[in-house]
Amino acid sequence: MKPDLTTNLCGIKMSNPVVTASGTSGYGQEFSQFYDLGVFGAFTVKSITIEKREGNPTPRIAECTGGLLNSIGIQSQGVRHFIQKDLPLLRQYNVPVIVSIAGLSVDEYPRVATILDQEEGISAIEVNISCPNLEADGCSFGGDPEISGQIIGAVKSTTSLPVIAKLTPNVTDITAIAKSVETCGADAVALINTLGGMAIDIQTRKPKLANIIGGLSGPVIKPIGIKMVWQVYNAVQIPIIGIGGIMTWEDAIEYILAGATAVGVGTALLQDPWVVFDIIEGISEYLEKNGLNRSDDIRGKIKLPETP
Amino acid sequence: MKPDLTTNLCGIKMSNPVVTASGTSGYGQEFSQFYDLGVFGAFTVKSITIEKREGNPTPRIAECTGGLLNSIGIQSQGVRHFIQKDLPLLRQYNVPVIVSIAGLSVDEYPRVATILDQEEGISAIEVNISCPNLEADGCSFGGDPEISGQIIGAVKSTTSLPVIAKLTPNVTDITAIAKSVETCGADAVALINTLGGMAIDIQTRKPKLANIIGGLSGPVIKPIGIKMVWQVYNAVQIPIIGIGGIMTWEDAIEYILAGATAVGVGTALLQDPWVVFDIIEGISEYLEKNGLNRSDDIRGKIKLPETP
Amino acid sequence: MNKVDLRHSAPVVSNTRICTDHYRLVLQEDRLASATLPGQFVNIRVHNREDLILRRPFSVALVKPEQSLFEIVYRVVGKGTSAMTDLQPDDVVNLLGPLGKGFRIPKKATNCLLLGGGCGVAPLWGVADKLYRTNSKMIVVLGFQSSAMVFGEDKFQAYGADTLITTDDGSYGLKGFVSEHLGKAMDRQIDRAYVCGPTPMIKAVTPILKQANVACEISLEAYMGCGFGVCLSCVVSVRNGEAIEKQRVCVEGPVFRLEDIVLDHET
Amino acid sequence: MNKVDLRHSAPVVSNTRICTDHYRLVLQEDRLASATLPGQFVNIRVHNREDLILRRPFSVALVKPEQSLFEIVYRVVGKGTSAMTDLQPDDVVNLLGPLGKGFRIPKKATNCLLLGGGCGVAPLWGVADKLYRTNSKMIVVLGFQSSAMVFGEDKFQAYGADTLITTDDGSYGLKGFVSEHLGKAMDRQIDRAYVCGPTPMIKAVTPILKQANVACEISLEAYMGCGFGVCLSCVVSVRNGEAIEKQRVCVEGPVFRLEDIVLDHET
Ligand SMILES: Cc1cc2nc3c(=O)[nH]c(=O)nc-3n(C[C@H](O)[C@H](O)[C@H](O)COP(=O)(O)OP(=O)(O)OC[C@H]3O[C@@H](n4cnc5c(N)ncnc54)[C@H](O)[C@@H]3O)c2cc1C
Ligand SMILES: Cc1cc2nc3c(=O)[nH]c(=O)nc-3n(C[C@H](O)[C@H](O)[C@H](O)COP(=O)(O)OP(=O)(O)OC[C@H]3O[C@@H](n4cnc5c(N)ncnc54)[C@H](O)[C@@H]3O)c2cc1C
Ligand SMILES: Cc1cc2nc3c(=O)[nH]c(=O)nc-3n(C[C@H](O)[C@H](O)[C@H](O)COP(=O)(O)O)c2cc1C
Ligand SMILES: Cc1cc2nc3c(=O)[nH]c(=O)nc-3n(C[C@H](O)[C@H](O)[C@H](O)COP(=O)(O)O)c2cc1C
Ligand code: FES
Ligand code: FES
Repeated sequence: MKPDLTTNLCGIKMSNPVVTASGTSGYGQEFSQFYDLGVFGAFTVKSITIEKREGNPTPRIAECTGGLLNSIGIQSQGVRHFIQKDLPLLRQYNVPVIVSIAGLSVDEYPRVATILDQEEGISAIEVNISCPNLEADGCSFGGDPEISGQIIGAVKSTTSLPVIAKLTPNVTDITAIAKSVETCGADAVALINTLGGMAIDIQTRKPKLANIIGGLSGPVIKPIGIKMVWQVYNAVQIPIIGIGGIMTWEDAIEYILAGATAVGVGTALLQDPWVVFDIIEGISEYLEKNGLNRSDDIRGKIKLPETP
Repeated sequence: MKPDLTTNLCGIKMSNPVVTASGTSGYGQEFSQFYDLGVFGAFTVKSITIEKREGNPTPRIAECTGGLLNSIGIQSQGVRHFIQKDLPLLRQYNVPVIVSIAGLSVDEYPRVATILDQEEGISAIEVNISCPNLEADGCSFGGDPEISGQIIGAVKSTTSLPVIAKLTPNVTDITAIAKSVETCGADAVALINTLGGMAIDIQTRKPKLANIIGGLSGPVIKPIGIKMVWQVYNAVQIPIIGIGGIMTWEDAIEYILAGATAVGVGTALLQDPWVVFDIIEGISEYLEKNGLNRSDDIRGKIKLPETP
Repeated sequence: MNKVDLRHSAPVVSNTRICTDHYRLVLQEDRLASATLPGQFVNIRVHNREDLILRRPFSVALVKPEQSLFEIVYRVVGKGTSAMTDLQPDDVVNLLGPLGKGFRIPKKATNCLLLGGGCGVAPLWGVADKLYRTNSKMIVVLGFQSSAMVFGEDKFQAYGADTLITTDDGSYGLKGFVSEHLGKAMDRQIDRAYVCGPTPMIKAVTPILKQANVACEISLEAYMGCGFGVCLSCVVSVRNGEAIEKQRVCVEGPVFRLEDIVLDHET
Repeated sequence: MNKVDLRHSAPVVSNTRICTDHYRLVLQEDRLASATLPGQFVNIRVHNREDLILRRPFSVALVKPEQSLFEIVYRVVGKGTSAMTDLQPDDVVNLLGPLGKGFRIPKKATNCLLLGGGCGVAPLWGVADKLYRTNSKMIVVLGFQSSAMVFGEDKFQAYGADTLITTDDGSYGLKGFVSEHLGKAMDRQIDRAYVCGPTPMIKAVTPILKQANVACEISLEAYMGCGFGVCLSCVVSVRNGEAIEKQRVCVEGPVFRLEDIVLDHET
């Protein structure tokens, strides 16, 4: 019997647990040329700001062993442009749309959320409090449990949509942030965003990114993402979207075992948009082989070593 | 003309900037069978505790793409055993010895340092405040600027030796920690220690490490190390030992460009103890090709992009 | 809606060194050979290696639809291109394509200038191939570092093009940069110009071409995260009417009209 | 002091599949072929791949000092061993060795039991080779999963050993685990026993061997970070007089005396 991949993430009804990670699949236009967006459990758009933003200077991307550094910054056409130009296309597909929002100041977040709340065809709002690239030092709102909670609280008060807090791994204690956003009303958490990183070309002596510092993604960050998902799973009650270095179905299963209800795929989609089919298929086969009907059956179910 | 590789790190006179990273070359006994330890700019021993400690259960090590997870914990024979059995061997070599110390509580650190201060043949004390494996959640003294400063202050007051603070990258703001230990008297900082990470075997559903959580090292952490060294270089006056994913001379140069006075090699020595020769040779050739006499000439000298 | 499948597994037909640091890679793939326009590119996943996260973009140099063949010329500059030199006949290359917008080739005969530098010479083969079929007149000016790096001259000559080679050190053809010897070519009647080469060359020839007031298209390079428009890493500043906006080299380009390009400090 | 150089670049002589999932890799390296004792291991850096950080440890199965050859038998279980199947003659393998302490082989003839399971059978070839030269009597009991996994029987027979094969499913030799058929062998006169195999097998045979009170040495496996003693990742609990202490499989082992081994939940 084929396992049942349907997943309910804080009320979002998804056909499977695999979602796009914000910023790695645009607003759906390009991927919709490749295949039906309905393949995804949910489609998360690139973070949107209240006004149009240019993003960072180029080069904005650099490769490092097993990973990717990016400093795109939030290049956004602004929330109104998104509603007019991008949302209509997304509405055509039978896929829950998660709209990621970003802000330069605490109060920009609820302003964007208020505008989005009016619109049809949005399943949830993901609040990108991590955004490590906006400030040069790589720190962010998301580094402070209180400010994180404040932002989530403010967004919650503007919308009846489920609110997902996207957490940055660049913190001393991820559970403190997760607990704070849970207390302030977050319906789910998504983690991890990119890790602050930097690379220098030793021949030119220039930083490889014009922004000097960027965010690290890809296979290299998986052990860090797995650890944080496991910690957060044990610290809060709300569901988790596990993100960070998922390139294969094996990685997705690892995140589910660590406690994720859904999994977000980022860098892997830049490498190959069609990888989503393999990941979904692989999850299904793994469950089937192990005689399981739903991924819920293994969520967080790692076998802990007996203590001597 | 051959460049001059001699390096002065807070009074430690080193023949070159390449040192061992604590925990990846034991106490010198094994490497001394391979070659003269004098090849290193300094030899940093595995962290030592006041009493004998067993370390964590096995498996203690697991590979992940481009990196290594370890949860050795601090397996140590205790400081007195070190002084009796290991230090005499190290004294035979013409190499500055940096003794790394660790503690389970704040006051264990000065107790170890007091005992070491009596001994001949120690060039500096490195205070491992990071030690991400001792507590299950991966957090550590080193996550708190105040406690970090306290430990360093306490160690300083017991010894006239230079004191190096070894920082953990698992923090929201590495510059806050670096500034705090500088204020409390640290003569240098070493960074980064391992990043908290975890991996799960999806077939057995067991964590790959018996300790569940471990520390990530190797190539994967280099972009994070480079970023933190660059940030700390711009935040404090004391010199930096740059550590994290240095496998080749190119990596070493990248750290020096980011602001490191010396560089620490860890995981690479587990792969190949002889790699130190290639790294030193490569640094020398790079300087020579670029018409430079000393690595100081490029320390922190990255070419920043012009702002538009 | 018809969906596009950009994925291809193309067997290697040959992979040969054509001059210092440059290789010509001939691949077999029917759809790509038929559908790719000059100036479009493919994005190669090198050996499916786990440590090479990004694909590597290469302009298609020439297509031979009848034989289902297409080729690229690559210069060995780093990890990815070094590994590509190992490719053997029958190895299969994982690639996405065709990507981006190519050069516009008029249907009727025109007088054309083709300006190429380094590995940027290769994509002009495809341009010459198309122009040849329209009976256009071609003047080709190619710049290389030195005689050891020169390649492709014969290809253009085979299309009946007037071909001029420059080398930085004068070891072959005229000594100096392409821009220094452009004058001669510009004396003739030229309606359209096609440019592909390194950024310094583009910067140097731009003022001359602007002056001459010919319809000119230029292929730009940029660091690419995806190659199909979603990551926004490849943006350049482009004029759109009065406004200057960020456009993606991988989707809106890599070929842009000379008058639209803003060559600021970033490019 | 004489310094030890453990680094070797050993050309591949052959790399052949010997049964399901198992390969025999013959390498050429004079120092290793001469200096390695049965039970010692080498630590292989697979293809110098950047994503494979750790070396992979393999027991040396047999040495042929006269031809400067030594060989290992490896089972394909993961990334590293899968990649090793690509090794071709004349490829060069980067390895460290000989590492660890091997089996103690008495100078005089004795009655010996050799107990092997899975790829743990191979290192016993080296033991048999040495014992043969002392004119010792050998009884060999080997356990495999099924007939498709059986290998090496002929090797022991060539040394004149009495060889008994068991398979878990009975598809070859006796049905069942090694431990179930050990009784027969134990009826004979046995002075020493050499054991190499998977942990479950070791756990199963240990009580029987303890009972029999023979001098017994067992080769253990552990996850290894370095293979030469510095990382402390490979430790096991070992009796040292009254005390139980952590010892390193890579330096104090991999061969331990039966009476010293503490088979707790960790091993
Ligand atoms: C549209 C386009 C067409 C191109 N056509 C050709 C061609 O026909 N022949 C050719 O030899 N080269 C071409 N290039 C450049 C080519 O992509 C790079 O030289 C190549 O990616 C370098 O890879 P590497 O692994 O050897 O170098 P590395 O430096 O190891 O590469 C690291 C990363 O940087 C990127 N990168 C490095 N250099 C460049 C560059 N100059 N432009 C863009 N990305 C770069 C790579 O994509 C890679 O992800 C083209 C680039 C673009 C954007
Ligand atoms: C002293 C010693 C001798 C050995 N001798 C042999 C031999 O003769 N033949 C043989 O087939 N195998 C032997 N092994 C086991 C062999 O090292 C592993 O099967 C191999 O490393 C697996 O590598 P992989 O990349 O294919 O698997 P992966 O699972 O991808 O390996 C991941 C990591 O785990 C480690 N690892 C995985 N399995 C084991 C294991 N069972 N023991 C130790 N480390 C492991 C590897 O070193 C590697 O770093 C020996 C192990 C030790 C410690
Ligand atoms: C090019 C790029 C752009 C990104 N943009 C965003 C963004 O706009 N908002 C956001 O929340 N995360 C953004 N991310 C982070 C990803 O959503 C994801 O959290 C991270 O890349 C880790 O997942 P991965 O390893 O699968 O890529 C971006 C990542 C990349 C690589
Ligand atoms: C096996 C192992 C053991 C380590 N033990 C210690 C230790 O005892 N004390 C310490 O300060 N750091 C310890 N470290 C951290 C290293 O010193 C170093 O900071 C880290 O590994 C990053 O460098 P690398 O990427 O070059 O390995 C250990 C690292 C490894 C891999
Ligand atoms: S390369 Fe990703 S948008 Fe152009
Ligand atoms: S493997 Fe490193 S100490 Fe044994």
